[in-house]
Amino acid sequence: MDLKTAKCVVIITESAIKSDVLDFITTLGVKGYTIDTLCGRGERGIRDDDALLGDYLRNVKIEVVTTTELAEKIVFTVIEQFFKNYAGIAYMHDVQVVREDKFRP
Amino acid sequence: MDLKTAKCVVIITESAIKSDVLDFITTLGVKGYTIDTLCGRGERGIRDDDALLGDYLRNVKIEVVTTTELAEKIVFTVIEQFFKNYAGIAYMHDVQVVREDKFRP
Amino acid sequence: MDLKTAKCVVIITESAIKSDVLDFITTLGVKGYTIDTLCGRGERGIRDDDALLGDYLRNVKIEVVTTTELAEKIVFTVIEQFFKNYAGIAYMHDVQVVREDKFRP
Amino acid sequence: MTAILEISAQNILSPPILFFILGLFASRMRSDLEIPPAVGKALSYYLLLVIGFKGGVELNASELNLRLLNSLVAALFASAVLPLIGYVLLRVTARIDRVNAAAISAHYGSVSVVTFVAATAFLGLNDAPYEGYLVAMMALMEAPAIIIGLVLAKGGQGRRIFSPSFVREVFFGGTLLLLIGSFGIGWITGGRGMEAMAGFVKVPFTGVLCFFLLEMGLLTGKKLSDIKKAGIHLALFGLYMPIIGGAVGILLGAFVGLSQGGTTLLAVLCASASYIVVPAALRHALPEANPALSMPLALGVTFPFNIFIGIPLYYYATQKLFEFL
Amino acid sequence: MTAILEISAQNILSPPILFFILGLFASRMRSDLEIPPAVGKALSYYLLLVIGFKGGVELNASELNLRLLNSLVAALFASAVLPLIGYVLLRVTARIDRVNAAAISAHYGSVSVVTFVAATAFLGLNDAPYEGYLVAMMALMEAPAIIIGLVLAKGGQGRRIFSPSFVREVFFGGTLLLLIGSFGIGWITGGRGMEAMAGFVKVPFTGVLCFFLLEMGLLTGKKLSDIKKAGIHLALFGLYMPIIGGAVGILLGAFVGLSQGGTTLLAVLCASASYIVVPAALRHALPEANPALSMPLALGVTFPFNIFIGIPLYYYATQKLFEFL
Amino acid sequence: MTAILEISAQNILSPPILFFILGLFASRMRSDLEIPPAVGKALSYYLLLVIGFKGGVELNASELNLRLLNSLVAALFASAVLPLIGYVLLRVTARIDRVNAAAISAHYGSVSVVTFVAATAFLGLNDAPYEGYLVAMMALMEAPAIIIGLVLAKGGQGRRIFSPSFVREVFFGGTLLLLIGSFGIGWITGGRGMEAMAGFVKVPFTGVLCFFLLEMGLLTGKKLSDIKKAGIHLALFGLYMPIIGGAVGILLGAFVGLSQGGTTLLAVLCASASYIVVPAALRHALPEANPALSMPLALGVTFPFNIFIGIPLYYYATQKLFEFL
Ligand SMILES: Nc1ncnc2c1ncn2[C@@H]1O[C@H](COP(=O)(O)O)[C@@H](O)[C@H]1O
Ligand SMILES: Nc1ncnc2c1ncn2[C@@H]1O[C@H](COP(=O)(O)O)[C@@H](O)[C@H]1O
Ligand SMILES: Nc1ncnc2c1ncn2[C@@H]1O[C@H](COP(=O)(O)O)[C@@H](O)[C@H]1O
Ligand code: NA
Ligand code: NA
Ligand code: NA
Repeated sequence: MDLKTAKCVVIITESAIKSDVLDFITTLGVKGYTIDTLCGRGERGIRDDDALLGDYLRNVKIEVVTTTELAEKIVFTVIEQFFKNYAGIAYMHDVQVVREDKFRP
Repeated sequence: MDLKTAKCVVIITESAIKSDVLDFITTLGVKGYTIDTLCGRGERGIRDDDALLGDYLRNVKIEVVTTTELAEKIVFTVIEQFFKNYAGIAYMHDVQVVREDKFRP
Repeated sequence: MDLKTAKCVVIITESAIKSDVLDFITTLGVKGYTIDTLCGRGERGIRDDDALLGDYLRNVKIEVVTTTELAEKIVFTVIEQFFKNYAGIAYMHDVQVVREDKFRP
Repeated sequence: MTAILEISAQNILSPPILFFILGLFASRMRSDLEIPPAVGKALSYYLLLVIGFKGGVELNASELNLRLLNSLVAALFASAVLPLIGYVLLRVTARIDRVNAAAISAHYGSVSVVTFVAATAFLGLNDAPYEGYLVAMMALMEAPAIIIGLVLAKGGQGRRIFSPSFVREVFFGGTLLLLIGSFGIGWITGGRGMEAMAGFVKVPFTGVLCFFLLEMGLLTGKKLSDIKKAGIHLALFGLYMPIIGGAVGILLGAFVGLSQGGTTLLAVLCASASYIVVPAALRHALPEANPALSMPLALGVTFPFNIFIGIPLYYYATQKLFEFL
Repeated sequence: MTAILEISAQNILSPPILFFILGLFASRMRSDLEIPPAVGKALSYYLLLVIGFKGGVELNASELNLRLLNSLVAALFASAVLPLIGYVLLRVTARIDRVNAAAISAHYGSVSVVTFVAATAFLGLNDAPYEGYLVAMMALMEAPAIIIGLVLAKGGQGRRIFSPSFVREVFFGGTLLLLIGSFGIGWITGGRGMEAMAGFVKVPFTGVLCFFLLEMGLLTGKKLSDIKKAGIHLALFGLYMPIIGGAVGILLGAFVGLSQGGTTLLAVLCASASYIVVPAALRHALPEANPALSMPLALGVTFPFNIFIGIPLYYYATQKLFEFL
Repeated sequence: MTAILEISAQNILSPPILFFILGLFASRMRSDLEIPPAVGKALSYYLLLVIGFKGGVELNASELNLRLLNSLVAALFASAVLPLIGYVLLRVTARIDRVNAAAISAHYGSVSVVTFVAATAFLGLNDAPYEGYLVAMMALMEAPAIIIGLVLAKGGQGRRIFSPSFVREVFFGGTLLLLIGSFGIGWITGGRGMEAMAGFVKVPFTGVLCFFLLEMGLLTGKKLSDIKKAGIHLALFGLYMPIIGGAVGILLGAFVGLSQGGTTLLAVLCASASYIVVPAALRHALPEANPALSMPLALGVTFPFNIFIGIPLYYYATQKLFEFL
């Protein structure tokens, strides 16, 4: 067993478009992801509203470990596709994995 | 569009000082952050208490994507300012972003 | 004060084995970790079940900041030990820390 | 004049409204009082279930007639017309751009369930009965408002409005489904159903409402702070639009022959603004609209206005009109 | 024949079952209706507390005799035998591998508390009393099923079954402990305890059950989609296995001399399948088993079958048998 | 002597205490029984609302007089004096450092609401009435304790104590605000308010208290394990300090002329230690103090001591004193 380099993509955006984003990255070839609901602050204000008003008012954080190629594609297209009208950021960083095949699209 | 290097700062500390830390990094120039509540263990014991006793007994994780310069300043000053009397860690790592301007202080 | 390089290990796996994994990494020498409950999707399907059916149906994410040596050991042995019968991934990446001693096993 | 002051005083000095004030106060003092979101959501489901079920049981006990049909049409009509009025007012008085004026006015064509529930509690205090099918009318006052709002925003050009996810959100949203479903279950099971359910839907009702209004006070207090950003013209709209809506509701209620209590409730429905269903639907269907304008208005201005002033006012006005007729 | 249709219709038209249908419908329409998990869990604890406490109070009022002992043994027996029957059927008809056949059959030796509660509500509608210690019997029907399932899966070879964490999970699991504990508290405090607790355990009971069955409908609807992956043979097993279990239960109940209501409940216990306790225990004790097979079966097929058809069917069959005896 | 044993037995065999024991047992067995935190918090808000509201309604029915004023002063006095006694004892017997001795003793000047509620349930069992304004006295017993604790810790030197966030936390904390607010609302709305709210504040009360004490048992069980780290001297302090507090409370109660029930409750207030409000406030105002010392003491030792032994003991002692007077 050996350590291989892969990329971890992080997308933080409005819960309102959670399923849209997941559907979108799935069509790009993503097979695995980890997702969480949290709060934040950015250009579009504080996103930390009471759940009574709706879960869509908070953020989701989606993490995808994958190849560099697919990672770049995700970052670029998600920003283009979603972040004109919706709050959100997307970035990526290097990680080291063992079972490289698991993270191929 | 091109990928630029930035830093992601991670602060994990007691929920009790959540707003103090947020106020503090805001005065340093931070405009955006992402925040979550979670549990952990460290030198000051296990922080995983029942919410009935108060949310302040768990940890918050604050993530800030920003320039290297501001990132270093945050890590150093937060440790100095808060972690003598409160449980907490702070670290940073490289990330690649597209809209570099969004993460300038 | 100076920035030193360390590793951050990330383990994402079934909540069902949360305490087993924590016990296991503790015997490897881990003294501090941060842990959260979240959802995800991978080879073993979508893990996002209603908590009514049991918390064990969701994922935990365990993060450990430590030395490169211990980090590698954690990644290799956790995969070997747990991920034949349980859903899960493990990876690691570089981080910069200040109080290096805090993260030594 | 003393009559309306008395009615108002009696309204304000009831436990639910006092708990709302407590919540408002706590929020303004930046207290850490906070109902856990999961519990808040469950309480709102409780209110929907109860109000729907009760309405259905009452409908079961009464006969279906033409008045019912007329009332339902009146509800649809109100929900479609009010956004048009609101849109024009917003464009003219507050000089809001097309998309945001359309979005805001859609909120006012729709309804606030909690305001409705508070109004039924108020009618209970005054021993004023109302028709069970008011609940069905409430259920109809969502879709027209949203659709008119979207048409106003997108005009002739534009993508098709009825995407599958839009239909799902507007017609099968949790709030609406629970309300209509409970209404149907009340209708089907009638008096026997109520017997089995009374210990849940009647016994703790007022207390749960107090708890919930405490939470609403906390929320309203937070949103109050965001009003300043929205500007004075918008804040004023949040005050006079419910009065216009209330007047429309009273006239419609009298026209279709609702009882005094029923007319008051229709006025409340017309006067209240949605802060849960409509903003959620528009976030998808009209992402260009700025939610930071509409939410503080509907929740921070119009909701407390109706709770403190609107409900007794519409009741009093209805009383006067019915005396006159 | 008309008798059973009448019983069924009366069952389906009761508020709890109608709310279950509402939940199913909402889920199939992909509505965003969703009871917060924390609240769902609290409601299930409420049901456990109530059902345990009531059973204990009733036991307090009745005398302990040999029939009680026989009944408890019958429960243990059923819980151990049913997995054996299920295992053989799964191996033969559905050609499932050893480990998964053992895992699935363990679910069917155990019970579903909610099905039991729904059955007690059904008996209430039909004024059919039952023995308080049925709750104690339910509590005994978990461990044998899991242990037999593990023995079937691991055969002669294999690690020791009784690890400390396994024992803790099976004998001190939250569900079981709350049920038994409340039963004990009811037993100790008796009529005086019930007086103090009636406003909590009786007054809102039916309503809370409705709320909870709404949630169960939402869950069931989601699991229904996963059935296809499991295949037709497995789905059929989910339909005929409860009938076999029900028959076993009725015979055992009559044999040990339970009342008509008690016999119906024992049939329901035998016919129902666990979807909370057993899958959680097996995830640890038998990680090789695939939870994606058993969960949709127990929750998506057998649970609704019992709610809609099984409960009235077992009641009717018991009635016929008792007429005959 | 048999009298106090009888009182104790009756206390322990009541449903609320039995559920507390069940929770303790589950926790020691490392069961996965766990009330969702959101629900636990909502239940504690329910208790605050109910206890405040009831107190207010009762005050509304009684006349305001000098005894009320004296009682309020006595509460303030007790809350300020008890930390002084505790501080000296901790420094002398347990040799705790200045800061931590001050922090711990502040917990004992303040109160545990749940202990108070359990005591009112105990008084209910014994048909012993008490003054409604005991709730107001409880509300006053927080600030003095915290302030004295801070003064003891920081002495002459030191930063100013009354920062805005400190004031907000101590005077507008959620717990206190909900208690006082509900008290006020009960006072204002009186008997009419109680009529509307009885189905919420009275009907399910005992049951909800049981549920909540189950949760408290789970929490207490966890904290028990942390006692060892704190050491034997500290654990002993957690046992004798409530007795000292109880004695102070009984003398004060008799002195200001409270009823027997009221005197018992004042003793309970003095004897109980805060494990929610004070630790939260001190985490900000006195971060140098180690919360791992005070929390296990207040929750793991003093709380169960009062529940099992303290409450019947203070009741019995009060009875004896009143017979004597
Ligand atoms: N500089 C940042 N660092 C970390 N998270 C950010 C940052 N900027 C924005 N976010 C997150 O992204 C969400 C949307 O950002 P925005 O579109 O800028 O409003 C915010 O609510 C935050 O959760
Ligand atoms: N080595 C570590 N890796 C990951 N998280 C840690 C580590 N050490 C501490 N933490 C987190 O930081 C919090 C405070 O740490 P401490 O001040 O060491 O008690 C802990 O509760 C953990 O959530
Ligand atoms: N490529 C991936 N990127 C991020 N998270 C993943 C990925 N693959 C799997 N996971 C996470 O790991 C869990 C278990 O994965 P698996 O064993 O593949 O089912 C999933 O539920 C996800 O939370
Ligand atoms: Na309206
Ligand atoms: Na069974
Ligand atoms: Na005290």
